[in-house]
Amino acid sequence: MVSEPSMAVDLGGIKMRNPINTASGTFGYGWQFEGFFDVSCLGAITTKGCSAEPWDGNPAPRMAEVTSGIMNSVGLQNPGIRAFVEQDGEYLSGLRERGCQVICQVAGHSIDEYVRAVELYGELAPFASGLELNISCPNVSQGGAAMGATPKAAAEVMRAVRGRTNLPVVVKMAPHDVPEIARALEAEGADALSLINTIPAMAINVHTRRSRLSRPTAGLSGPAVHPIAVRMVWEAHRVVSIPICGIGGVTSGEDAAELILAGATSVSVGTANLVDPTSAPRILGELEDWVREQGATDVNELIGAVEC
Amino acid sequence: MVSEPSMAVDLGGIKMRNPINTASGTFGYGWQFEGFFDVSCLGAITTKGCSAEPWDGNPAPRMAEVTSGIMNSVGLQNPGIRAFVEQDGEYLSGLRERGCQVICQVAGHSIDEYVRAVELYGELAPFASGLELNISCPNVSQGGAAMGATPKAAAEVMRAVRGRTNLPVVVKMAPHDVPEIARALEAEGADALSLINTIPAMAINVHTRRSRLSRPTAGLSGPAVHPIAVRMVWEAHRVVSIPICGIGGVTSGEDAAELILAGATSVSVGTANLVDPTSAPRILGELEDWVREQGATDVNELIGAVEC
Amino acid sequence: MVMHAPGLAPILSPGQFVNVAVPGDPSHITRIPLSFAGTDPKAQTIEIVYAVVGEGTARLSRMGEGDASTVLGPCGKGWRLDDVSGPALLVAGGVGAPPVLAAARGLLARGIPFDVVLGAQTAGKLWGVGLAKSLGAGRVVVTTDDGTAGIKGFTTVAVEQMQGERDYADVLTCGPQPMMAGVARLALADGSSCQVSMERMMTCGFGACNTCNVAMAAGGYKACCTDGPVFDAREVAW
Amino acid sequence: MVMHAPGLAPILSPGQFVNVAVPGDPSHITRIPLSFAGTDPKAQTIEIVYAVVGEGTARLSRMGEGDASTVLGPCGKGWRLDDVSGPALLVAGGVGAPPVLAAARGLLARGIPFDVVLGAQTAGKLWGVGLAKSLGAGRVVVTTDDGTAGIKGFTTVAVEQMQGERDYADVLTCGPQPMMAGVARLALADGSSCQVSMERMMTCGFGACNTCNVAMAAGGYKACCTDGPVFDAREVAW
Ligand SMILES: Cc1cc2nc3c(=O)[nH]c(=O)nc-3n(C[C@H](O)[C@H](O)[C@H](O)COP(=O)(O)OP(=O)(O)OC[C@H]3O[C@@H](n4cnc5c(N)ncnc54)[C@H](O)[C@@H]3O)c2cc1C
Ligand SMILES: Cc1cc2nc3c(=O)[nH]c(=O)nc-3n(C[C@H](O)[C@H](O)[C@H](O)COP(=O)(O)OP(=O)(O)OC[C@H]3O[C@@H](n4cnc5c(N)ncnc54)[C@H](O)[C@@H]3O)c2cc1C
Ligand SMILES: Cc1cc2nc3c(=O)[nH]c(=O)nc-3n(C[C@H](O)[C@H](O)[C@H](O)COP(=O)(O)O)c2cc1C
Ligand SMILES: Cc1cc2nc3c(=O)[nH]c(=O)nc-3n(C[C@H](O)[C@H](O)[C@H](O)COP(=O)(O)O)c2cc1C
Ligand code: FES
Ligand code: FES
Repeated sequence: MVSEPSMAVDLGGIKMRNPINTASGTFGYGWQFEGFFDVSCLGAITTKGCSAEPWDGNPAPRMAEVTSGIMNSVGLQNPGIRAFVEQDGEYLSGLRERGCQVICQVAGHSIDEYVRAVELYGELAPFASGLELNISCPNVSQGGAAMGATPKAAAEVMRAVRGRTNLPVVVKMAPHDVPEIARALEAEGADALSLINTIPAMAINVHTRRSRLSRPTAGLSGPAVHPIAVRMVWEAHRVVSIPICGIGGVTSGEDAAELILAGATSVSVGTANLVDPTSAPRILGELEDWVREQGATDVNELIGAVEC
Repeated sequence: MVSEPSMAVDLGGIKMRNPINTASGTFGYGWQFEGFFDVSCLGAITTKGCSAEPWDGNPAPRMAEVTSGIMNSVGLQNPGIRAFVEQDGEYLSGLRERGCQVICQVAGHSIDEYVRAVELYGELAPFASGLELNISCPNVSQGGAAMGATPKAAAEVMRAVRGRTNLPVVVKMAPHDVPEIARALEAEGADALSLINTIPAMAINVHTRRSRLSRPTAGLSGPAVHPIAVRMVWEAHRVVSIPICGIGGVTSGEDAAELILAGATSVSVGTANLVDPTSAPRILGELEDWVREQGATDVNELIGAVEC
Repeated sequence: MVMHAPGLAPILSPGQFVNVAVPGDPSHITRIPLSFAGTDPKAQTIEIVYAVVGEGTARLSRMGEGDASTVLGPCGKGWRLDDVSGPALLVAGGVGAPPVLAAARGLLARGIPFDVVLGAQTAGKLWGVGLAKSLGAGRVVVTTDDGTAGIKGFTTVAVEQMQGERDYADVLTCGPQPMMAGVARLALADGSSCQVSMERMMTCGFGACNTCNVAMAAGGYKACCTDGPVFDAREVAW
Repeated sequence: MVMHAPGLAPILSPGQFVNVAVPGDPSHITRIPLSFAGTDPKAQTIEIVYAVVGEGTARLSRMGEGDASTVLGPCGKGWRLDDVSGPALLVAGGVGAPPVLAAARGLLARGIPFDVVLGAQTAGKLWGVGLAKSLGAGRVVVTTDDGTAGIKGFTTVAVEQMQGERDYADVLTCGPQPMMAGVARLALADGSSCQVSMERMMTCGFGACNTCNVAMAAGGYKACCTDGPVFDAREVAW
């Protein structure tokens, strides 16, 4: 008999008991899933993006279904960090004690807002194992481009927050110009990268000639984006040495395994949580089976292990 | 009774009897489909990319199926323009006489090769109604980036070929930085744009830990990319005034209608041809039904008619 | 459609909904939120009435006896029937009928008198007239947009007439948003309380994704799936 | 599996294939290329033997009597049986058996003598032994990788033995590429002609996409679906 493989990974200082994380915005603040499974079995959860002040988000409709995916334009609706901590802090502290890491996502419209949010988390959220800087939400800005759309802009945000927290900072990247932006973020001291965020897309109701969402474009996620996500994780892994959290269309252990082989240290389950709330623990189990099947004693042996 | 709507469109000087075109590389050289339907019912066909000299393309396997799409790394295998014209010229001349426009795709590795190819077409291919400059194939270059990956590089290719032909030149764009590259191409005299080419993606066999194709990455096409294509056509349409040929995951008349509403003058059917060779005429029929349903007397009224 | 859902049937309350995965096409990944008209706790079944409007409901309609799937529920907060003093006016448009008749069942159990308005585009799409009567509605008034049954016109026409004839303490409504907006306006103008059951595009159905937002009169949004689908009409920004 | 395909059955020739759409999962868009073991022109049916290796063939295995789909064919160029003078050695590995036995049928019709080698991983995966005999094979030799039936080892072991016992003018083979490479080497060394039926990932099956390339010894590629699937072993870059 082979002994159980070790599944623990280190995402830039966030020590996860296993590689399975949840994608921000698809897992609420965690407790929504406790009725479905014991959330603490996961390596980490990433909470919905919060900003210093509350945000309303976008009008309805915020979701449209497309082939093998969905599009969303939630627009980072959130109650603000203060209210978030009041409502969910106790649950999240407990979750952390149960051994699951808690990554809190930081949202902002401007460098100043990011800095304030990072500081607020530092002040109010002792349960946070790390912060995820969302510089890539396609649904918030006026012009359509996210704060971190260029290497220069991404670097600026990272530089501004780097001095303000001792927590590990993961940066959530947009699905474009991955190598350039990844390098810029590493240079500014990012502890880890997470990618991909949703891909800007458009769905038109051809009868009414209007967007099927309240905004012209919205973010595509789900199985349709998976092969693109695998490519982007691979691109990032080739140019940086900080760890990567792979995200995009993961619905099975094999999908997670692909991201790990492409270079991901951890893998977040996103849209799949919404469709089947027990997806994350199922995927974790399938991933363990695969690690065993590969004859590895430690999942870390498989990170970036694709042969090209 | 309403009279039949007019379906004729003008793609930068290529006068099509209807908006349905075929995507290069997914329709062979046309005659492969004659056994399935009367190809001349289409507005145009775009032939497989050819270069001045023959190219071998990439080793097998060149195709992998992924969720709601396929990935390919054909790598522009082609017999060279001279052999192409010898083999297929007669058929294509006949097709043009039957009222279907013939767009010949130009492939190249360098500006010089593009220029030579454009000149060879001019010399040898009187049946060509226009040329499509493929500056976006993800499967040919060494480094991974296509010839037209930046606005500057794209503009250079366009500038170099512009003086060498009087035929309408359509430029096939990669699925990134669309507004910037579209503007640059228009400025250099492109007659039309076609987008999108396949999206670079990666699929790994998690048992063997190898790419499922002969190269690490390959191009994603099919229904999975459709909402991304609609967004990109819309982005291009907002910044240029030359016509656009919309391409990406079209499998129904509604898919084609979405691209037209987003700003496409014509629509190419791609992967769908390979899965069901009668797709293109079916889509044409469904598109006509939609134009009628919309109460339009001319399909041109609907181009870019999405209300945002 | 009758669905066997052991465990779920006894705990569903009127106005709640279930989120149903319809098998057969993995390229459609989302579930379909559906209300129910009634439950049979003994047989452990749920009765669902739905309209085929797109691909998912079309697939649902092709499911046959014995076909299995998964369902999430109970979802949402149902009608606040304990706040209803009666007499109540229940107004349904289209596929709003099932949750409205589920409310009727609850009022019947509580001994609260009620009338029902059932609207549809056309006679063939009407559902629940007999059921409404059998649940003890004082009056059942029908409207159709095309006049093929009952009053020709929208449900609001019937509501205005009936308000002239009886004093309703409470109005409960479910249907297309413009209809509910009209009914709510009439109800509030008449001094009735008004509960509305809202419909939104939903992804999860259990409060995890923020895609089912309902704009509030006081500003901001609430989640249709967990704060609703039933809201006080005064809360909602129409 | 027996497929009713009016019009197609009478015109299929041995070694050609059909490209089958398997319904039930629109998130898988490609067809499955499948050879056939035999056709019944009267009943207008095609007999297909396949292995479940992935999602598509699994779905195929769940299709029942009366389920319908679409099929493209005839695809490709089959065995060049008119070039076979005999005696011929037919060598099949795994699901290479159906096209090889289709060739046997053709040789029987032409009165050309032949022997057959059928290889499989294990006894349970063997198919066609009885059929090969009934089609008039002089000898039918079986090999399995695990020795559960016939000779333990690859088909090449059997081929070498048989070459020592009989002079084969022609060798026809279909199976995994490494096996065919080995068989082709032995055949050509022995002075036989050798036809190989190649397998490739295919998208269209009718020459439109260039995804099914087979590398040629002379450089460049040919299309497996239209230039093949049967090639002269000397043409192929192994
Ligand atoms: C709480 C709740 C309860 C519901 N109860 C019932 C019920 O009892 N019976 C019933 O027939 N329907 C009910 N619906 C509506 C039902 O969920 C949709 O009709 C269904 O999801 C459509 O799926 P589809 O795949 O067939 O259509 P699609 O192809 O997804 O869409 C077809 C059309 O319907 C619209 N649509 C789809 N889903 C929704 C939605 N959730 N809200 C608003 N518009 C939508 C789309 O915008 C599109 O125009 C309910 C919805 C909610 C939110
Ligand atoms: C001309 C031709 C004739 C064939 N005849 C038969 C036959 O008579 N009986 C039979 O069982 N099979 C036959 N095959 C193989 C059959 O097409 C594949 O097994 C099938 O497509 C696998 O589909 P899937 O969705 O089940 O597997 P997938 O999930 O797509 O793949 C499972 C595994 O099989 C491999 N694979 C899939 N398709 C092919 C292919 N076309 N070539 C090589 N490897 C592939 C994949 O790389 C993967 O490792 C033939 C193939 C060709 C090209
Ligand atoms: C409804 C919804 C809301 C989301 N909200 C956020 C968010 O607040 N912050 C963020 O960085 N990403 C957000 N995302 C993107 C996901 O975190 C993830 O990057 C993306 O969906 C791709 O993964 P998937 O295909 O597994 O869903 C959201 C996605 C969805 C579907
Ligand atoms: C097998 C295959 C071969 C292709 N070859 C070419 C090509 O030679 N030149 C080109 O510009 N695009 C090529 N493409 C891309 C298509 O023309 C098209 O841009 C893309 O597939 C998106 O459209 P679709 O989703 O409808 O297939 C190819 C696509 C496929 C699937
Ligand atoms: S549908 Fe997910 S929060 Fe309501
Ligand atoms: S499968 Fe398309 S050319 Fe062979």
